Amino acid sequence: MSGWDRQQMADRLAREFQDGWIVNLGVGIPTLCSNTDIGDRDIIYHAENGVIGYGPVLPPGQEDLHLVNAGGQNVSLRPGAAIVHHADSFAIIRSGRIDVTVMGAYEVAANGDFANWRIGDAKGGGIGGAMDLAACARRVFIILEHTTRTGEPRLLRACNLPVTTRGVVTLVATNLGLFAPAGDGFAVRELAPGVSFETAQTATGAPLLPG
Amino acid sequence: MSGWDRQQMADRLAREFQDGWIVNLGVGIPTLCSNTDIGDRDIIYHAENGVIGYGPVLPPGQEDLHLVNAGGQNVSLRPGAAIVHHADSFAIIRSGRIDVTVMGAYEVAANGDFANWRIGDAKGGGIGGAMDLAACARRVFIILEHTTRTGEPRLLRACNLPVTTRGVVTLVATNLGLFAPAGDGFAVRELAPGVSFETAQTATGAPLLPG
Amino acid sequence: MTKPGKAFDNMVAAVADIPDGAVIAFGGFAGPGTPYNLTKALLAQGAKRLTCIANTTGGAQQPRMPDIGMLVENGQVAKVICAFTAATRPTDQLPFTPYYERGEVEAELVPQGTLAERLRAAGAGIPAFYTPTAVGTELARGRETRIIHGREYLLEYALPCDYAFIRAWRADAAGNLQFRLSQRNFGPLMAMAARTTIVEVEEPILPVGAIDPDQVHTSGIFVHRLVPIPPPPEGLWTTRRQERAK
Amino acid sequence: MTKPGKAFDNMVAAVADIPDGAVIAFGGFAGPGTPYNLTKALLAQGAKRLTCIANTTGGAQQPRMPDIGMLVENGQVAKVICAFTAATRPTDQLPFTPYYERGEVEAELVPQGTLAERLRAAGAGIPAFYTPTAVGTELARGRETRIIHGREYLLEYALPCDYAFIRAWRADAAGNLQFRLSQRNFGPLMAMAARTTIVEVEEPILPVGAIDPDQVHTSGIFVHRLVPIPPPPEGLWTTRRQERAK
Repeated sequence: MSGWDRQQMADRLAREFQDGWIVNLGVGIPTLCSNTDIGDRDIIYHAENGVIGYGPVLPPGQEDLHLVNAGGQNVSLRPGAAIVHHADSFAIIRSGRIDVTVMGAYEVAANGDFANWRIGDAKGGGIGGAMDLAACARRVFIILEHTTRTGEPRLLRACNLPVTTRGVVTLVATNLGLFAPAGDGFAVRELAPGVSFETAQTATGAPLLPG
Repeated sequence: MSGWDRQQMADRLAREFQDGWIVNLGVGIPTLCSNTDIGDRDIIYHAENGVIGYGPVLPPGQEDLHLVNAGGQNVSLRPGAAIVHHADSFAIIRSGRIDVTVMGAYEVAANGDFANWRIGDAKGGGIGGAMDLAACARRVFIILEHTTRTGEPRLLRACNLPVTTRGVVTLVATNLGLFAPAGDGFAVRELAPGVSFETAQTATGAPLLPG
Repeated sequence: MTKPGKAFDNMVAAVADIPDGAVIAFGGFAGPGTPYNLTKALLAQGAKRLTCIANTTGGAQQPRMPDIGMLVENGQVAKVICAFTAATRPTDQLPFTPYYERGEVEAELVPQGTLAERLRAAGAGIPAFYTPTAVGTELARGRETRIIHGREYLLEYALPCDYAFIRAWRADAAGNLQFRLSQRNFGPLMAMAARTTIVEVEEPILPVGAIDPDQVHTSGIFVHRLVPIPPPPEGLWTTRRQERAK
Repeated sequence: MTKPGKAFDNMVAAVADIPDGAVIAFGGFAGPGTPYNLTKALLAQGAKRLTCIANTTGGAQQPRMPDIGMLVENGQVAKVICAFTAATRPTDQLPFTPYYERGEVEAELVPQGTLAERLRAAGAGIPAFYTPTAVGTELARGRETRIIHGREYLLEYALPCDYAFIRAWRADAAGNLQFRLSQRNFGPLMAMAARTTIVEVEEPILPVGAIDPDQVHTSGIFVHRLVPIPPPPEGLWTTRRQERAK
């Protein structure tokens, strides 16, 4: 199947970041956004662990072992970076200063709900900073593979798994394209090269609306 | 009248500070405690404005104009000093880490109440950090002149002015001596040189109990 | 950078857009950290019906420096929120006090630690919290308290503001700040609590990245406008005491 | 000084008195700031029925480093309070998870920002606060919420602990700490929240006063025991990744 690879999904979402935004990148595919060339836009990447103003992941041998992003990757710092502790980092988050948080998810619903902290039959979960970010950031973007390994859709009418936060997702990048939750379905903002509307609709658990 | 002068009152209270204590000194006579020679005791002086580990007031010309204690005096720093902002400074206070707070007051009562933020007929007041300190420090010591300028007692059965905090004062230094609130009266811990029990009793608005 | 940065040429420009009715926090504690120059510019700018948040309204000592008391005298203030609305010595009087007693200005008296924590809460997305301070006093009369683990606490609300006026030692062009010694006091908290933070800076503005990331006291995320303080006599220098010496 | 200082010779001595039932916070986020050496000493020391507070129970990646998961495997843990009690990828499994699923260990799952703020509150004498995080989710079910200015918030309580195990870059003998880069994470907060803070330090302990007071990240007021980390192989160095390279 054609479509976008992981870095291309990240690149496509990163194109949406506006000049001057403060952007939080979650574990997994979202962290790839900081590798994207953002041209002359001023973007500040913020990580939950108090790193303000980081840049691309560094190659082996060039890492500073005291410095990781939210995904545990050894990143670089951009000029003007600052370090704060976890409470100050989440002060930035809860006070609404994050322009967009980009996260992975298990499921996204057409009403903007998403689920990324607990799989159905597990006793525990992995929340991390996702609930703080999703409840307080100005925008929530999600990056995820369009379907599960067994081909089940992840873009749904309603989440089956316990939600992380309700009604907050405004943009979703998958390997098949860029979609916006629109209440009863997902508006198709863009399809990845080689992906037809019908292919995307078949892989989606909610109506797709021509964008 | 004989008795202690302001520095002697401060010196006498400073003798009570135990090795290892963290001590907060309020505006006025209490700030004189940091001028007292404390020998080989490790005492950390903490000021509300986030100065941890200050020392004596510096003479004119030697001040650092960026550094003041709670009374606005230009003090010195001792080795091992640290600076924090106001919220962290009051975190130290509210979390019970101040071993003793030494304050001035208008009135102290035999039951441990004290008043130092509003005079009777004023519309406003000056609370500063006194309520935070008095509610949260492990001990509250008071330094004040034994009587008002017109000779009225300041050590009373009950406060006439609005209280700052109830039932917290355990030791009071005045120009006449050292006294401990004891419920119905004040226990005399020590009288200043040349001060008789009768003189002190006459100047006090509650029974004095021989120490 | 070709983009507009955070640096402003002068105090007048930095406060020009402040509207009537704005809520402004003023940093400083007994001199260090006090934004004398921004306050002076606001006196000239003339915005009215302001709510002013600070440790004190100022003016207990001479010579006067630009302070909230002067804004009151200038008819610019509707309300103050402070830890001191009267002097601590009965023999002193704050310039603010007679205006308050005549009912021309409102005042909310807040314990200093509660004031700091309410500002921090506003900057941390915490709408309310409980504190042991002021329980059982006149300030708690009629207010909501709660017993937690056997002790009584008072409910306090966050204190957000439209603007913070603060003073820092050094800044880089990205707005990262360093304070020197007790200059720090309320500065970082007011920067967190404000929608727009305006900083008068003692040293020339440094290039982006000149401050070690581990030694930034306030991140540029919280800082919007930087104004270098001109040398005396145009700019007002470190403290009242130094001014007095002139 | 002739008095006993805060410096301890070795990790074993620094954790020797930890009793059964202690509540211990463990610093660290994805490597930096993780007190591997103190945790290793606690594994040998053997205290039981511990409550362990941390971002995660650890062990999602190989090679294993000393972590809370190992304390669980060693039968030392009654309860964990963490932002991760399961791995984020369904295909991974934390060593902790089967113990939890069999009911041998309790767990309290807390959003990461709430965890940080609850620790900070404990260290700041704030017994409880409101937060927007987790409102409307399974974690808020049956819990107290409150509408403030039209938005719903969840009541959260302070999280005090008996001990904090943290890791710092530098310390002076008075206990003033500096962290390097993202090593800071939970360290300052856990030091505030704990009655006894134990720090493994990467650089040799500095003389009192060697750290600029403006550049202290955690005041010695919050720090009780300092232990220099010995060089490898006895001491464990900076991160899992460096360890892997050996």
